[in-house]
Amino acid sequence: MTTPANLQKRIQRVEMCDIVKRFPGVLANNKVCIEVNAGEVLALLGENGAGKSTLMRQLYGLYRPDGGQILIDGQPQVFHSPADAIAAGIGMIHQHFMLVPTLTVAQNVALGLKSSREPQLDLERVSKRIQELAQAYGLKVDPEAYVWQLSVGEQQRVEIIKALYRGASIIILDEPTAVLTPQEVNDLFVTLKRMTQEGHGLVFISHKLHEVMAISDRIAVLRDGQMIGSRPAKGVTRDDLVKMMVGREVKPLAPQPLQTGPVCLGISGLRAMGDRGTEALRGVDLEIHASEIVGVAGVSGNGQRELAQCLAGLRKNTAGTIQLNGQDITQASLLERMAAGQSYIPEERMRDGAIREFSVQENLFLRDHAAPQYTNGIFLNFARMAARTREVIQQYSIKAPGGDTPIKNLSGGNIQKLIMARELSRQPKALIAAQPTRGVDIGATEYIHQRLLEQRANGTAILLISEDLDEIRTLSDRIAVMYEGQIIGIVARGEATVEQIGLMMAGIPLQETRAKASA
Amino acid sequence: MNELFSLAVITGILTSAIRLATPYLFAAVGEAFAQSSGVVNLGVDGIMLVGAFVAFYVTLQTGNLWLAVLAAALVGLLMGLLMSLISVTLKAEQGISGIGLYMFGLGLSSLLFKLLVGTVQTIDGFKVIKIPLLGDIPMIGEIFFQHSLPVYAAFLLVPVAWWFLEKTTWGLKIKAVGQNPAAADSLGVSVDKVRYFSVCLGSVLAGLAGASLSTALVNLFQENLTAGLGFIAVALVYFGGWKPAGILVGALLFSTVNAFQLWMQVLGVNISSDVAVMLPYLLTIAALVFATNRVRQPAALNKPFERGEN
Amino acid sequence: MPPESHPRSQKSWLDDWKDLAFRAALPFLAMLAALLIGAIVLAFLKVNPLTAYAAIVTGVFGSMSGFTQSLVKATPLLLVGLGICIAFRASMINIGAEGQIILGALGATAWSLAFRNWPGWILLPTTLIASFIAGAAWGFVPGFLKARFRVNEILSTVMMNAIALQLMNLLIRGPLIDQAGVTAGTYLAQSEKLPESVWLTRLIPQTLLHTGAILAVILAVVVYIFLWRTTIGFRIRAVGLNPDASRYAGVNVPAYQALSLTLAGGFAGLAGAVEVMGVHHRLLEGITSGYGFSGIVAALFGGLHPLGLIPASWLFGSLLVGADKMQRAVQVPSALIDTLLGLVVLFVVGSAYISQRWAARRAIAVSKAGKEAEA
Amino acid sequence: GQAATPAPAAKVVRVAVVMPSSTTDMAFSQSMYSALVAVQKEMGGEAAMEIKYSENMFKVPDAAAAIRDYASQGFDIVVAHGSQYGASVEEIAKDFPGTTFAWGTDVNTFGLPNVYAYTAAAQEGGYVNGVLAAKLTTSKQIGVTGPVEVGDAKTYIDGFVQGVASVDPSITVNKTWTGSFSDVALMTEAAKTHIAAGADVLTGSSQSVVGSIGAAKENGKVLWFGTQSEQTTLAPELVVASQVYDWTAMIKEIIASRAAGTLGGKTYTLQLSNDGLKIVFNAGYNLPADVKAAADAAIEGIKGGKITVNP
Ligand SMILES: Nc1ncnc2c1ncn2[C@@H]1O[C@H](COP(=O)(O)OP(=O)(O)OP(=O)(O)O)[C@@H](O)[C@H]1O
Ligand SMILES: Nc1ncnc2c1ncn2[C@@H]1O[C@H](COP(=O)(O)OP(=O)(O)OP(=O)(O)O)[C@@H](O)[C@H]1O
Ligand SMILES: [Mg+2]
Ligand SMILES: [Mg+2]
Repeated sequence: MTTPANLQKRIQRVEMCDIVKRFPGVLANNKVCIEVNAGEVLALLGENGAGKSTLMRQLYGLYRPDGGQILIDGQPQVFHSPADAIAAGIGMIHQHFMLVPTLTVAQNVALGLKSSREPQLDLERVSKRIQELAQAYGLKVDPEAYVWQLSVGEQQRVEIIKALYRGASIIILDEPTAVLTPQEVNDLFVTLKRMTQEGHGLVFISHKLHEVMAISDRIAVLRDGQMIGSRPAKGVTRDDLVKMMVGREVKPLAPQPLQTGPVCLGISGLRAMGDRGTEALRGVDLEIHASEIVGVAGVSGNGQRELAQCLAGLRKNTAGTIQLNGQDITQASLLERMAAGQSYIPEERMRDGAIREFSVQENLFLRDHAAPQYTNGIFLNFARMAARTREVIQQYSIKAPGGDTPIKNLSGGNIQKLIMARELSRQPKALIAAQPTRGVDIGATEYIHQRLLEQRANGTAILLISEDLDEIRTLSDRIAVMYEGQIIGIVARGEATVEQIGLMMAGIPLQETRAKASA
Repeated sequence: MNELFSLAVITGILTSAIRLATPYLFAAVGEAFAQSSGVVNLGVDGIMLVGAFVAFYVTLQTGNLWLAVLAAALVGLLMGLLMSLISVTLKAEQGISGIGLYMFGLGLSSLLFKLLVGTVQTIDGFKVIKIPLLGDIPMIGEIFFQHSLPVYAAFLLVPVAWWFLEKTTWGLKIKAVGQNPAAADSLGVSVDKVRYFSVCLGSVLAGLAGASLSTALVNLFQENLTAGLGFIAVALVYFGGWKPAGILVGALLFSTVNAFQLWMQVLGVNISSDVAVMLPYLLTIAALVFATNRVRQPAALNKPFERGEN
Repeated sequence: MPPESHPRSQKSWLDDWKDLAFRAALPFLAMLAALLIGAIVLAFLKVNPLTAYAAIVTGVFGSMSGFTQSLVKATPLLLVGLGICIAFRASMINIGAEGQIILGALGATAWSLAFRNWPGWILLPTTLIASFIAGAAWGFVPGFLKARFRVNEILSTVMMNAIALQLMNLLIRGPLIDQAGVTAGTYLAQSEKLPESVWLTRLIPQTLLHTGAILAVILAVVVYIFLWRTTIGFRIRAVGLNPDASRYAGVNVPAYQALSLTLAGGFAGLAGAVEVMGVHHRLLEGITSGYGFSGIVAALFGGLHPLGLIPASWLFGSLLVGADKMQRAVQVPSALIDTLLGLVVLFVVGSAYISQRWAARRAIAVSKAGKEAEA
Repeated sequence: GQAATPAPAAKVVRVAVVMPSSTTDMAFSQSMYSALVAVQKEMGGEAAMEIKYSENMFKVPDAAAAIRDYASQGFDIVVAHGSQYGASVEEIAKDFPGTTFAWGTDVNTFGLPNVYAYTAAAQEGGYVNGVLAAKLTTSKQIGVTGPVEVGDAKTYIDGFVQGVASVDPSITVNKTWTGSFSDVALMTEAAKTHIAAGADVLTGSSQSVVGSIGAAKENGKVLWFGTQSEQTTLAPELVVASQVYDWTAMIKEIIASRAAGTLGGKTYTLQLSNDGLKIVFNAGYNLPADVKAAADAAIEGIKGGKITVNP
């Protein structure tokens, strides 16, 4: 714990040459070459399953390449484990955070490092150093806090500090923005800029093209495990990138205004406790009409998650009511809500939405397996289920070898499609969609958006919770902004600018902003 | 019945309880190490048996108790290595490999006893050491300060284990590996190495638990000497919420009730001996039901780790 | 997904066959490895290992009595294993089969003696049901404690075993004691003989093989259908694999966890019943014969699959019988048997990973070969 | 019964024994195994008598398999040394009418001509031990430890209590049962509890009592009375006497009657009067003469029928 980051030798240049990596049945990387230099940001683009994470995991020593070479400042390297990569000056912020929730920030940072008072831990010293780094790079964290208490953005800052603390000079960020709010993305970018100024080289993976264009110096695109090409970021347009990634054009959607129907989902005075023992919802009032998409925006941790869970029936509310088409469902169980015509796309698809080891078919019937048309008494009617599964796979173009494939072999985007298919094929009256395109590539995102709009046209009332403000602004008829467990304001499509929404997310009501502007 | 609450009897009960808790403490604290790193070792009882035999045999042959303890620790280590090989390197279902290890230990200890010793014999084990001054305090002295060395060692183990788990870099690694092995791995901590270490440390303590039985508590060896004690020790780890202090409470509760029921029988309290023997088990379950804060188990408990999974 | 993602199309039937053969043979290889170590110990004991191991084989296959004995042992192993399997599918580790067997045996004994005058066609099935319920009740307690109070089931089932044992001690020397023993002054800890109407029919004269074996096999099929073809089984498996997703799908997770332990107890209870009704015809000390533990091992050998359990429990039963036979044939201490069985279990569970790795490596090799052929 | 030494037969007598615990348990199983070995020695070693054993057969179906197996291998005499084997013997004996089965401890031959039953009147030795214990206790407190109150453990203790009462009814005999045949640690603690409560004499039965003896030994002043096997070696200074089951006479008689054509149908009871039960005094313990005399009187009284001990 004694070597400060800036004392370590700086890496000038990392090259990966002709990298080949195989998994059973998959050639994940096929002779891929990239290079990263000190002081620059290399963006890595590609659809889900293109091989981006795999490539980077090899650079971080998590996988051994089946072929090819890794060179650091021209010297060939063999990484047997992350320990080797860390020692060589590589750091990685993983797609799924690598933190121990039951430990404090300082403990997470100190993990695996020699202590100055070996064998005893010296957490005071670690905390001090964390604070120094935080200062230097603009990363606000409390070293004494437990990780489980932190918001996603804070957790990410801890991840970055972990890498910096270990003196990483080349840092890989695998989809760092997928879980961040726009404000947090801005903060992150400030930090990243500062890091490049300090001489760090960064690899940045994202599915959000405007971010890529905003932060990177060079852009490399992977498709099906192969390098399609790499070019300077200057002058590249979104369409160029999309074409390289997907091989066809993907145009942003422009939903047509629709005549909305009567109120479908009515929420009034809703209060609920959060996991950390504080009140997460403090009186939410919201009405969603048939054929309407209401987007919920907000900095994560302001009650969006709890709102979705309350509506779905997974969290008990302490006060208030929820009505579905005039029927009070406040006390209804999950199954009763489902029967009343409500569907739910959960935020954490692999944890709550699907069972990895179950097949496509089993996951498709996770909620409806007991429906009368698919059962004879207590027995499952496999013939009917299989037929329906084939239909759905086709209809939703889910890329899977067959209905009996375990979904752990599907890509994230396809799993998301599967969950969509399950929830939409019920023809719901109301749909709660939480982060439906998080971490999903452009093609699949477009597809999911189309489906949501189709559903809206069919008369469904949709509550869309997302941290992607573009998504919210594109799809929503109205946008509700949440702040500290309450809805601070609702604006119709086009009624407010991004900046105004951003201010609302920070707790400043629209009227105040407008008053200030007119003053 | 009134007799049961006389000072002498209470002293007796507590003295017994301290003694009885000894092997549970060694074994359960050891198991807590293994489990904190994510490995359930159900083979504790088997390791204890081999440890107990080896300590007994070495004492019988050499009369050197220290050599005996060392030997017990060593065979504990060997069996820990076997367990680690199967459940860490070969990633076997831990519950089953533990039961395999138990059967192996049960068989091996009996076999060796048959071949090398033959009939039951007693040995001169650790003598009671009365701690000067403290040992003379009425009641307290008798309860706490007139025991043999392994008994003291078992109780000393509790704060040491706490210190190790909470205050050292190794303890941090163990807990991290048990909670989120992928995270530890990504920081260059070798998950396998930490698990080998924890399982082996636990097994060494299990070996010592066995030695404490055969060289301090009963001073002899007999086939299946532990009579399933190791399984109770595993249960106590859950009871204690993976914390040495919690285990201490559990072990003392269990052994106090056990001592209590023995005294009830001796004093002729009118209760069926079968019901009396049931008491410690019933109470342990009841205590858990009424314990208010239930600790979550290590998130990766019983889950073999392989890089690249999830 | 890259085009290589359908490896099967590139694999020849020969590869498939080799794959299967290797993976099926591996547990046996592991077993042989364990026996090899045993051979060294035997040689050390001045026993010819070949003679000893030949005795295992002839012990099981050399005579009708050995062969049927292996089936007699397989029966309770299969029944216990079925319960373990159900619980395991819900991610519940049931260490409590020992106690549940005892309760089942107690239930069968008490019920059939209490209603001994009932006609057999009604007494026999109700006795089985009584044993199932008694065992299930013993499984329900830890299940309920888990569901309601989050009490870890490993802890509670271990404790419940000890309690069951004492309960049996109490009853077998009290209300259930064989009065003949009291009269004769021997005070044996065993119950009176059960009414003959509940004795399970012996299938082959001069052997212990009884209809319980058939019942167990039928139940294995029933459990298979239950777990994979019914809504309840679907939910049990879902709860075991991902409780969060199950909760989200509307499943009452604690209830299904409790249910799985309850059913596990019921099947272990049946194992107790077939032992008293088919083998001993009375309740005696040591009725569980350790089946509560060896049933866990058998369940694992069977891949925690009800149908896999049928051969697995027979295999394990044969191993137990053969090992006993070896002990008699070459007069080695019986402890050697435990040692060997422990080694076999360790080696076989350890081998599963090797076979998994091997399959993965072959899959890569096969897809690589396919790719090259394409090019 | 009087045991006649069997006439030296040309044929080897083949005897197999199946027992629930180990041949070295210092208790029930060992008593039978030692007897067989003694008879074998007397008859002229392995040339005259073959012994095979299966130990630790606490699982009854395994024992049944072993019994059947030995019978089918043509053993002349199969000893099923455990009361829990009764049902198995009853069944198997019918299938092997030419084989002699001996089983105990029980009194039931099932009316079969090839089954001997045997039992031990453990209460008799218990009585004698009780008399000795009552004479030797100064604290007037005696402790009894055992696993479960069944079979000869119970009858022994019942006899012991009667013996104590016959000397001094004011002496208290406290009993503890640990519920387990193998939990030596708890047994040790039970004994320590008795000692802490003031007992200066202990006794008990079954293999786990070695734990109690250990506790007595550690204390150094508490006396011990054994049963089933001679337990002097475990604590040479403290064991006063042991009731020893001696099955040699019975075995010899079974072999002889078999040679004479009687395959079974009889019940043997080990008693003091037929020398099946022996009270073995520890030569190393300095027993006061008057106490020894009292014990001898009790033995004679039981033998002669003047004292009846109820099981
Ligand atoms: N551990 C693994 N075992 C087997 N196959 C794997 C493994 N990891 C990745 N793959 C395969 O390698 C391919 C590339 O995966 P990778 O995770 O690198 O994609 P990615 O570009 O990071 O996708 P995403 O944008 O969704 O994060 C996938 O199609 C997948 O099938
Ligand atoms: N053990 C594995 N076996 C087979 N495929 C795997 C394995 N681990 C990962 N994959 C595959 O690797 C690809 C990328 O995995 P990853 O975990 O990065 O998901 P993802 O598509 O990026 O979704 P998300 O970003 O939402 O987590 C997926 O296609 C996934 O199915
Ligand atoms: Mg990825
Ligand atoms: Mg992704």
